[in-house]
Amino acid sequence: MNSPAIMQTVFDKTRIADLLTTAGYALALTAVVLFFLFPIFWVLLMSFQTNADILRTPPSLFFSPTLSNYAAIFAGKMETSTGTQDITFLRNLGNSALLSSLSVLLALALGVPAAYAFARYQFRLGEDIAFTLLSFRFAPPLLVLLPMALYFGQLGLNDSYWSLVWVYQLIVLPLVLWIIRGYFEDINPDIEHAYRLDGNGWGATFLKIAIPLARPGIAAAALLAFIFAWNNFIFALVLASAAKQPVTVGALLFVTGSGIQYGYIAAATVLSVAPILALALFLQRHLVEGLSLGAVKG
Amino acid sequence: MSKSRIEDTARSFLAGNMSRRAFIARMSRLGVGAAASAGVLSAVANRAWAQDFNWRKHAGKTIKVLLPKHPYATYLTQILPAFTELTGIRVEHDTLPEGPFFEKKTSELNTRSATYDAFMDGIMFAWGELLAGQIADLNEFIGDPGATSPAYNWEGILPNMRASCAWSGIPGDRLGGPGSRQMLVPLGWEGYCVSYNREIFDAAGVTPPENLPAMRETSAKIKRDVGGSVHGISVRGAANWGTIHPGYLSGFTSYGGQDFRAEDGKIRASMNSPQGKEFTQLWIDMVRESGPPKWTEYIWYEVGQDLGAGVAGMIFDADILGFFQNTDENNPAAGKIAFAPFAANPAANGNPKSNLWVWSLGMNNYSANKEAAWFWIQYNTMPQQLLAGVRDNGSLIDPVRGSIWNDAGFIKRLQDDYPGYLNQYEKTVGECQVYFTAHPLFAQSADKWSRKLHEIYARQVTADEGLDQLAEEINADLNRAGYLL
Amino acid sequence: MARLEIDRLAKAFGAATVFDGLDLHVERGETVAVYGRSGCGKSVLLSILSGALAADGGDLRIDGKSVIDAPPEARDVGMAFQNFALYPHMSAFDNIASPLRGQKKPAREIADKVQAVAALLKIDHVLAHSPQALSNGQRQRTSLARALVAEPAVLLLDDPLRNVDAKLRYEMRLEMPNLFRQFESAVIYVTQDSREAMALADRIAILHDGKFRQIGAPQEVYEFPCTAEVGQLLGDPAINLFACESAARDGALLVNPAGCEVNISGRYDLPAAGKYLAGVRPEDIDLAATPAPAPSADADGPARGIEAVVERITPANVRSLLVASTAAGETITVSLPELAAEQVAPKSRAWLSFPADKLLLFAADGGQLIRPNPPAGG
Amino acid sequence: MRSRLKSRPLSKPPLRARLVPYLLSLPALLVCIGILVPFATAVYYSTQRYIITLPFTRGFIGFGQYADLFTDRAFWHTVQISLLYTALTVGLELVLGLAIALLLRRSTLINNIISVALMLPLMVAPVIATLMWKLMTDPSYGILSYLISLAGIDGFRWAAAPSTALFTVVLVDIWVYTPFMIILLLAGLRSLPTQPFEAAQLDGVPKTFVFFRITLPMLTPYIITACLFRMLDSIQQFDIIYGMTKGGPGDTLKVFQVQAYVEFYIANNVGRSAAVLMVLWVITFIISNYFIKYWLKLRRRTHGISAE
Repeated sequence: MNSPAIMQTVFDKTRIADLLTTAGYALALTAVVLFFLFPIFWVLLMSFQTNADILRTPPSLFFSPTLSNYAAIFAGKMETSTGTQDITFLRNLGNSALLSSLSVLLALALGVPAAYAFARYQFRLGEDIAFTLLSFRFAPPLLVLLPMALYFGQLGLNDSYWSLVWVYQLIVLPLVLWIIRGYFEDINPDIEHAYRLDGNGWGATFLKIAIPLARPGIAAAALLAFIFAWNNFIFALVLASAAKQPVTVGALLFVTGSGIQYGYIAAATVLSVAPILALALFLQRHLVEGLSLGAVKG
Repeated sequence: MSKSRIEDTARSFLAGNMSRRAFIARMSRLGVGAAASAGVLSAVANRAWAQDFNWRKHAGKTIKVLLPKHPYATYLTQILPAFTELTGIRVEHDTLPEGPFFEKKTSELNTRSATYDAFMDGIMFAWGELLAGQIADLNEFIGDPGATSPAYNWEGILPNMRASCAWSGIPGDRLGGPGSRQMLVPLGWEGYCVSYNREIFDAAGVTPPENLPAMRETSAKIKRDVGGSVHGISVRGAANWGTIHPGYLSGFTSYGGQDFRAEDGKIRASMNSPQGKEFTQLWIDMVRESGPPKWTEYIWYEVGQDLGAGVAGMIFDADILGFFQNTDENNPAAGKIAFAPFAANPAANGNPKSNLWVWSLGMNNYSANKEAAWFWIQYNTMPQQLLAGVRDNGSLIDPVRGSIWNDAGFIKRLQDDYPGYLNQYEKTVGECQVYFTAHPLFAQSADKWSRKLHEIYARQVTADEGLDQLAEEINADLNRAGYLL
Repeated sequence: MARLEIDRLAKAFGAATVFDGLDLHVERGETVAVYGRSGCGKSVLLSILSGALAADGGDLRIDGKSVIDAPPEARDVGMAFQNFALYPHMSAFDNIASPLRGQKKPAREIADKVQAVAALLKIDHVLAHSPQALSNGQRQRTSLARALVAEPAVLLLDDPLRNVDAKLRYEMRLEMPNLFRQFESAVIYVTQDSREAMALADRIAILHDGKFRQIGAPQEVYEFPCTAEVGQLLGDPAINLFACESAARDGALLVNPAGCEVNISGRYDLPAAGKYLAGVRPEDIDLAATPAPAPSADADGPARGIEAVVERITPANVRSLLVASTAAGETITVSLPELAAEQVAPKSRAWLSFPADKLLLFAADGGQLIRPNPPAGG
Repeated sequence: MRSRLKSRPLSKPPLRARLVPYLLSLPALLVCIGILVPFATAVYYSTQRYIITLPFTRGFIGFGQYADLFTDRAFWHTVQISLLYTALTVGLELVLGLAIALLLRRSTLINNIISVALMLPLMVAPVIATLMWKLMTDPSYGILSYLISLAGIDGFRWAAAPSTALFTVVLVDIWVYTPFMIILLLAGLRSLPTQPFEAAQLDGVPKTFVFFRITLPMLTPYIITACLFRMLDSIQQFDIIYGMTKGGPGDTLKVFQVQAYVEFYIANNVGRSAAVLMVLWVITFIISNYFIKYWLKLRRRTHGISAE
């Protein structure tokens, strides 16, 4: 049993010192949890408050919760000083879901075969592709986005989901490629070879052996990629037409457009992070891996 | 028999040959009540246009337009069904909050995208768009009988509005001067006045200020005497062009400031004149003392909401802003807002100089449906439509046609519900014009100007130093573009 | 025409040559053990035979047809991997059935054949289990069953007993030859355990330094390694090698490995005063607690022993290993039955003698075996 | 031997078989080309005078754009604020992240629950997180403004004042990204072999010594990887700053990408925008080369591949 460094006391190991250490430890953890979770908690509370409750000074934890903010968003109508406004936020949510799903599907279609090729065959072009994608994952996105915006405009592609989905590959594909490549590399090559000796070509081997064995990795990579696509802002800001904006851009515009309608903003915020937080909790074991592009496992 | 006489009367009224009063009188003689005559009017209106002009030329086409979140855009979207019914042209629209709207419009045009066929626009932006070849010269449509209905009456639009929307493309040239191209068609305009909350003014015991030093004192007094969450004055302050063009530039001009000096198609920044510096320092001091705490994020939405929510004693911004805040019954300040003309410079004689903003309609030069887009622009600015816009739904104010300012119903509504509005309008309209010097780097220089105001506001520089730096930076930009005088 | 013909096969990784010019023919139903130290290229050879690696030169023929360019699935090769390489997402049944499915056999036939081979290997009761649920031995058998079930022309076994426990290894060593006899495959059995190689193979091929150094029946290779090196390779513990000189005395031909005089008259016809390497297998050395009787001139008399100190005794299976050193500093390994070893105390003195009929002589330079005369009266 | 084997093609000669890897990676290659073309375009634009609203002035000016940037006070402000932002965020996040990871090091139920909960901010889109903080720091109604006024600080204007704007966005960055440090370092800490620590504890080695001489050195690969990763993100930060102030107040927070965005969309100056981004690209390229080196090392360790 090795106790953590924080628990080891350099003082005399008296009871009091131990108690103090434990108390300090608990206090520190409480502060950490408070700092990181309070904003989420507070915005969640706000989303159930009327504007009058929100604007009350001093702020209070006690109020009669209302679903009116959510109701307004789902009804698509919001009351403001310049009259009833349409809220397109639901469409933003739909766009996010659609864009993220399509991006992930495309990334899997493009990335899984490539990841397999890079894992199983060592060839120059493969490493070049893998590292180019990786290095552009860290390049300034606007560098690629702005010329792309010009091209898309000229080609008439600037109002399509597919052009956005294509650009999303910039973040989604390296993730998918490198995580799944790791899973393929972890498969004992003898297993695949055995299957080929059984009379199966590389195609069948890829489909029947490599993919099923890498399935947990593929699933984790896909869901992580979904999260990253959903959370992306700058790509859609530059390239998405109004009708195709995801929640990240939509929420920002919503804030600008709805002024002091804090309740609506809070509800919109909650709606745009809730699916992702749920997914993240579900995926927690794989998060470290996803965030480090497959370099560290949790 | 009687039916055709009713329609004749309506047609005659629509053609502008008859006053509204005479029209209503004639209609009641024909046994048609006021409510029913409105229906007759709109039916006849559509039919009249359909008879005089082939509105169905582009039936079946679909155009797409880009609009900001603004009451004038509400006006446009409300009449879309009637437009489609008349012309058979389907119209899709994207409506964005104002900041994103301008960014979107720029990015669409910059990428030569044909996604939007037409859009709402502002004059100062059209300068760059015209030079870049992004917007069409509308003169070719206005002068084409095949494209423009005889009922359109282009000349009926206020001359300074028409002129403001036209430019030769040479930096420093007068708007509407020789060689002008018609960049846009004006839709509704706004001038800048003081809109104030009478209740707060009464509580603080103040009256509408006459000039900037008085405004500063009044504002400070409100903050001091009323207190709480109430501050004295709200004006725009976000880091973009929108901060410069309303109250700030109006006052700046009133003080004798001039943004650029122009000569032979070249310009040089001149906002760092002594007058400009004096005004700027006073203005920023006022905002810092008794303006909104989040001034650096303020665009007109916040300014309007402060007035409507009763947390700002006054605003110095678009006349129509106070108008709409006064109308919305949900606002704490609804019905308490009054209007006053404002000349910033105590030494100024005569009428206030107000900068002019005209919400206008422009056509994408890359559009594949130009004439259909022109039909939409034209329809929206028909005399009949503009009249209906001010009368019926009330989301269109400050219309651009002189005839409408003679409409008794409109005038009465203004007099009854918007104290001081007509007075400020009459005082302001005389010297209401675009006080920016026309040049294609407008957005960039106004953006820098606003950010420089932030620095002055944060006391990083004084107005004196700041405006000198600003002029230097803008001159560097002009030099790069080859426009520096 | 042999089932499997390896013809001048060559492979190098960059500048490092793995082997160059391997030749081996394996007949129908024959088991050849490829034996060599780890790193000698056994695995590379298997990879080339199974199509996982491309050769640099030479040819491979299976039933007369060249398969050197054929992909793995077109070679009719079955393989049992050292790490079993079972498909973790399939049941034992599906694992075994896989080669038959690869040949698109009807389901009925598949079921029958899998049952049959599973029964033969005594794993028919665990066919429904997944590999994770199998014991190590069952996995090994499943892997073997998968390699055998389709009766491939060539069966490759990559040290299949390496990763199983001693008891199972012993069992399988007995079972496998029977098993292979029931199929008609040409079997290549790769191992680095000399006893396994000798127990299982019809022939042993010694792979060393990129060549097959010797190919022959196990006993033949063991008794008459073609070089001292091969003699050292095959056999555990390794053969004792000593430099020696021949001398003629009293009409007898003597050599003196490790100072121990051995009369080799009759077995060898060699000139006197020649320099040789003498080899004697540890199990062939006689050990006595007392000195041997004085040498007689009788050529058939026992060799004279040499005194040595027993340094240490290590039990190894049913035999024990003794390491002894002579006064001259020679170290000698002796293998004794356990019972005999128990009589010897560490650090005690012992007298060692080398029986002449087991002594091997190799040329001093090059280490080529000098073949003894066939035993008289054979 | 094993890894060498693995790296060889399954079979060589038939051309068809040798084409397999190329065939499989063709789609990914297309994506690469789809990235490289706009990248090359950006490089090209950066050598041009290219203002969209002034098409007639467009032309090649070589390094003129860069020369212009490097003599521009505003650009150096951009460089300075970007570097400052990066140093502050990465530095503070490292210290906090390491401290919290140490707190959570022991794998107890409560620690595990907390470490999962701490991931949540990282999963919130940074721009949405910024909106949440905007709500909380609203000078009139924000809870934080209220709390800070209780502490006796009046008129604290958060992102609205140049003096506190950097503090505010750094705070949001810390909220969002410290969990990244925490979970990476925690994974690192928990993967360390236990023997050295047990031995040190038995020998009664002081814990500061253990931390600086055992824990820290063993954790170094994780720390370096995590820091380089964060530096790459931080120096390009856009979402948080754009979401909070659009680079304001004034030019206070005009970091690289915000500056490039403004040049492109406000000034319509494609050439200058591209040049600003190219400078940023050079910086990130250098960092990412180091990053990839360390990242590969960790990756090999994780996947049990010996460094070849």
